[in-house]
Amino acid sequence: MLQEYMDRKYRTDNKPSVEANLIKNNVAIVGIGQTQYTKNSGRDELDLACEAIQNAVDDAGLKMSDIDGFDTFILDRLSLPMLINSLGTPNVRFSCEVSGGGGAGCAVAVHAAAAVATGQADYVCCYRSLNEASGHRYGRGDDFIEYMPVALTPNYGYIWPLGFVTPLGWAGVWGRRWMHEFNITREQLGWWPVVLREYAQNNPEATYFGRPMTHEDYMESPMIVDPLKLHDCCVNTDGAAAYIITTVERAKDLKQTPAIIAASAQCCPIEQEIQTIYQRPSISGLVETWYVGQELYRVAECGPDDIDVAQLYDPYSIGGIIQLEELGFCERGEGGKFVEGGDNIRIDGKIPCNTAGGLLSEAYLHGWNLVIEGVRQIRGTSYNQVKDVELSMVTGGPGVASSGIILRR
Amino acid sequence: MTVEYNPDQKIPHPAMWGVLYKSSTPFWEGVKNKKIMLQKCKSCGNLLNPPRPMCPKCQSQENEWITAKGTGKIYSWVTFNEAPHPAFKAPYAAVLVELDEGPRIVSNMVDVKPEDLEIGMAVEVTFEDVAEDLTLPKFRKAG
Amino acid sequence: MAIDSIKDKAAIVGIGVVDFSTDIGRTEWYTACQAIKLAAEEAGVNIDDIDGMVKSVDDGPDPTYTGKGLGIDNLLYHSENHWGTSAMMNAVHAVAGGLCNYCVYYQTAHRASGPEKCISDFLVAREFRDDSLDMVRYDYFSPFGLIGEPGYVAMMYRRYMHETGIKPEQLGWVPIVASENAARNTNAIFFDKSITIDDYMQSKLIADPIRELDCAPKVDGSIAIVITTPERAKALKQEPVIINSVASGYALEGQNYTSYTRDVITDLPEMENMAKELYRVGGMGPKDIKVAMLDDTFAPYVPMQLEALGFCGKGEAPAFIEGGDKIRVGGQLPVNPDGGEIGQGRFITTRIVEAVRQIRGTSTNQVANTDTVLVASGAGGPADGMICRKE
Amino acid sequence: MVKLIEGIPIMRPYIDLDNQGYWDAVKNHKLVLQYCTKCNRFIHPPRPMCPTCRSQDTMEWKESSGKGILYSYVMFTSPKMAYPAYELPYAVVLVELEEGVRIVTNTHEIEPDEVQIGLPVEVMFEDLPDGQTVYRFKKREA
Repeated sequence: MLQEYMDRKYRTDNKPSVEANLIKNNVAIVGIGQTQYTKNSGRDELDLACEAIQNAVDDAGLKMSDIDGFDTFILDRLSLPMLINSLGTPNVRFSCEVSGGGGAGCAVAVHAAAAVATGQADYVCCYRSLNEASGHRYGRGDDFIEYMPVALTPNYGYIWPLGFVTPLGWAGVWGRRWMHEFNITREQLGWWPVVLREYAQNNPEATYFGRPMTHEDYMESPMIVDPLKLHDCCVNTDGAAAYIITTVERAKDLKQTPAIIAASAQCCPIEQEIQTIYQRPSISGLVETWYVGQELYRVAECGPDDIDVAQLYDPYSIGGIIQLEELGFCERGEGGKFVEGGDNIRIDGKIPCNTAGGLLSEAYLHGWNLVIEGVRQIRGTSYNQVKDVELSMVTGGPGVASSGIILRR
Repeated sequence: MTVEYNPDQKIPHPAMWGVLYKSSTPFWEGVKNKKIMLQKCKSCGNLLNPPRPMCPKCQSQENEWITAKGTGKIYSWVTFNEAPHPAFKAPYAAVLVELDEGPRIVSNMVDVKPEDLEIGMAVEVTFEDVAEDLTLPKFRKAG
Repeated sequence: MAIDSIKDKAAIVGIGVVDFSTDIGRTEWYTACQAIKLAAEEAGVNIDDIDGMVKSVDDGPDPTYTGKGLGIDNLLYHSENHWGTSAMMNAVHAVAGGLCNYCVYYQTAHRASGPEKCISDFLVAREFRDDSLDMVRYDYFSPFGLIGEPGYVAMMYRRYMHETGIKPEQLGWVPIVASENAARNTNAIFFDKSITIDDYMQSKLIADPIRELDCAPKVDGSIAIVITTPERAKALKQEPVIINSVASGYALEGQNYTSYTRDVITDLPEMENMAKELYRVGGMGPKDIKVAMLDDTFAPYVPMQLEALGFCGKGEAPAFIEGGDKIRVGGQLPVNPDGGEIGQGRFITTRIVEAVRQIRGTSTNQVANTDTVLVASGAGGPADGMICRKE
Repeated sequence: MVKLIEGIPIMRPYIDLDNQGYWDAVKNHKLVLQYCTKCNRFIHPPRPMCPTCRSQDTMEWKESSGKGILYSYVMFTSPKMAYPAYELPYAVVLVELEEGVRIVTNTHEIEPDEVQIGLPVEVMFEDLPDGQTVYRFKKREA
């Protein structure tokens, strides 16, 4: 795979055939729900999850008792039995989790889709509930000290004791290498957060709604982990979101225009770690994202030019922009130029990105908000609706075992 | 017999979850005030035990708290011949009491030896201050 | 088209078992890689062709690290599952759904030798588990000294004794038969010879009514299982073991081992739900099953499973296990011919391995003409299981 | 340029049977790398299997020259995302060793504005007051 990446030649002979893929065009997202995204919910995560799931069930036109599967990824504080006991879903027969943090943002949808495509469950609910703003924030430096005299794993043993403790920092290392090799400037980086903030101004549910930001504001924002500034980094969010997956067949009887999954992919290439992917020959690109893109295009039988709108998992601006390169929306090393001025990723641009504000300006809900916006674009109900959307792409986090889906009308 | 504790060991306290899990706070606040509080769905009247943010019968998120009478019957029990935690002196029993209102809660017995326990035994609540900062609802034979 | 069920859509084609030990002297990362290598070799699958990995959340290094250890470069599918062996379900979805070609389900856990040196705790998740909401339930138990799984199970089992009249002289046959089988199984390290009912009755009541011999001991081990489609299996080294059906079951008011708030606490509704689904998908019934691999982490769950899975009627299990004849090899329904977890240690995937061996005809305690085996896990909580059959 | 803040403990590495040789060497002021004698290649970070030939018994510890070049870095400038035991700002650098593998480390006597990609560096060791030994990299002549 690494060689495939270096040669930019995707091997298909060792992949399952497209005909064998049961998810393609057979499965759809039929319900979406969320709570308010706030900085201090004052409620616990189970409470928030119940509300978001109820909203998704209502949105789909289902009853709570129809839900027979649950899916999320690890780093989750909820307990499935407690969730079932609160929601009162008597017929559950499928559940799943996946590791890899934000990389699994879409993997959850893949697994839920696989369950309904194989008849294991009828309606699977994918949920995420977090109090990261007021409660436990993943990936903060000072979190570590209270309870960790020894690094959590052997692998973290090589980095945490150095004061190298946060995903932002880990990503900064390959991010800087990318900036160095391709002469990417800070001014260019800034356009990603600035355009996302523009989108958030039309989205009353976004954390940064009503708080516009100019490119100047961005340039003046403080450095957090050089090369990343404050506004390069995702927001902290209290809130929950959920979506419901079923077969296209069942979707016909439901309330909403289904967002049909045209392709789904997961990928974990060689020497994968959580952001600290430093042993590959080149670290200025994202093998896993390239691979996810290739697999999505192979299964959906389309290319980057066919994608109308994309929600790219962007815990930091760099992660968003490199994905543009690896997914083929621009040439390798051209990401900086591509986002310069912002037009290419604005609503009428070549590839409108993160149209609800993304992780930087809408909410950091581990990618659930991206999937939901991807669905809205298909339904035609986005606050920043792109015209005539046929194909809507969503990806999982960069620098980790990643994932992605392409939705279609 | 009453459960005996090792004075130099800390009895496991319920975690005070605060905002991390709001549903259980009223129960422990109630215990402090020597009451057994039960969560009741405002919409359908279902008693929710253990407490939780949504009623599994009707999906309402509105609920209220009522005070239990504190009477019930022993539903089951375990005798620990080895203490799984150093704060407790073995042997001792943990009992599962079915309250007259319906819900079941785990507790200990006061003044009843483990060998005298019986399923169905009528019991009533009593509150014991087992540590400076910990009150627990316990049960004794009714009447 | 989506398919209605996964019936016969996947097969087990290789197993890799690292020798069990109470002090294995290796890291989990090491033995995870070792088991997968063994399984791939046994199957005749090149490690480079492995493109799916699944595991249980709590056991061993996650697919990212295990894949890194193995130098796997083509991982197209990976997932975790929380409950029992339900990761098997994910593996079946992955190969049957055309998401990957060869999926490995691995379980690595060194619980006996403990966390020092041997546990590669790669799960950042565990840092979060400390304040996981799953911990809330312990608030209602721990202050009263109801602590630890034997105690949780004992609370339920006391009630089961009350309602069914089962006696220790009956339950004892579960560990006795386990010890007989384990004594014949070279992989089982806990019994050199079988125990008697007297031994059982003298076993310490650690959480009365649960005895020491009712509980599976801790062990270090690592197991990997290779799953692919029946079509691909034809080109491989081993006779494939077809996965006839796979299912999991949940129920309201459930909590792992502590579902005390249900109206009735002495049956296993999760297991019943799972079994219903398993038989429906597989088109089989309890009578079609030749060998049952049941969850014997705690002995009382064996009679309860016999009832929940339909192998005997409600309330009949105590008589069914008494004397052990019906559950021995050669009996009406041989249960855990490998010695189960009581004989081999607490390690859920041993059940799948033994199911495979029984169907291949290579068990150390072979049941004659085994063509269908039922595997069940997760007794006392969310349940899961599968039915395997001969091709 | 890593300055410790007194009273805040330094996190220790996680030592297990796979990486014990590495950390034992650090204790003795040596930088060693895992080396597969079958594939003749260095591997880092240490692991239980050679990812190329998949042997579990061909790996040994070989001392590194300790020399390399600065391949990339980040500078922790805000308390928000930094570990509180070190004075801000502090650099974390990725060094590409002569043996071809890259290791993450801190710097020694390199000013923030000198931290640049391409800087030749070499390893040094420091025994901390809490008893642990750490490796850092300092400038060297090219």
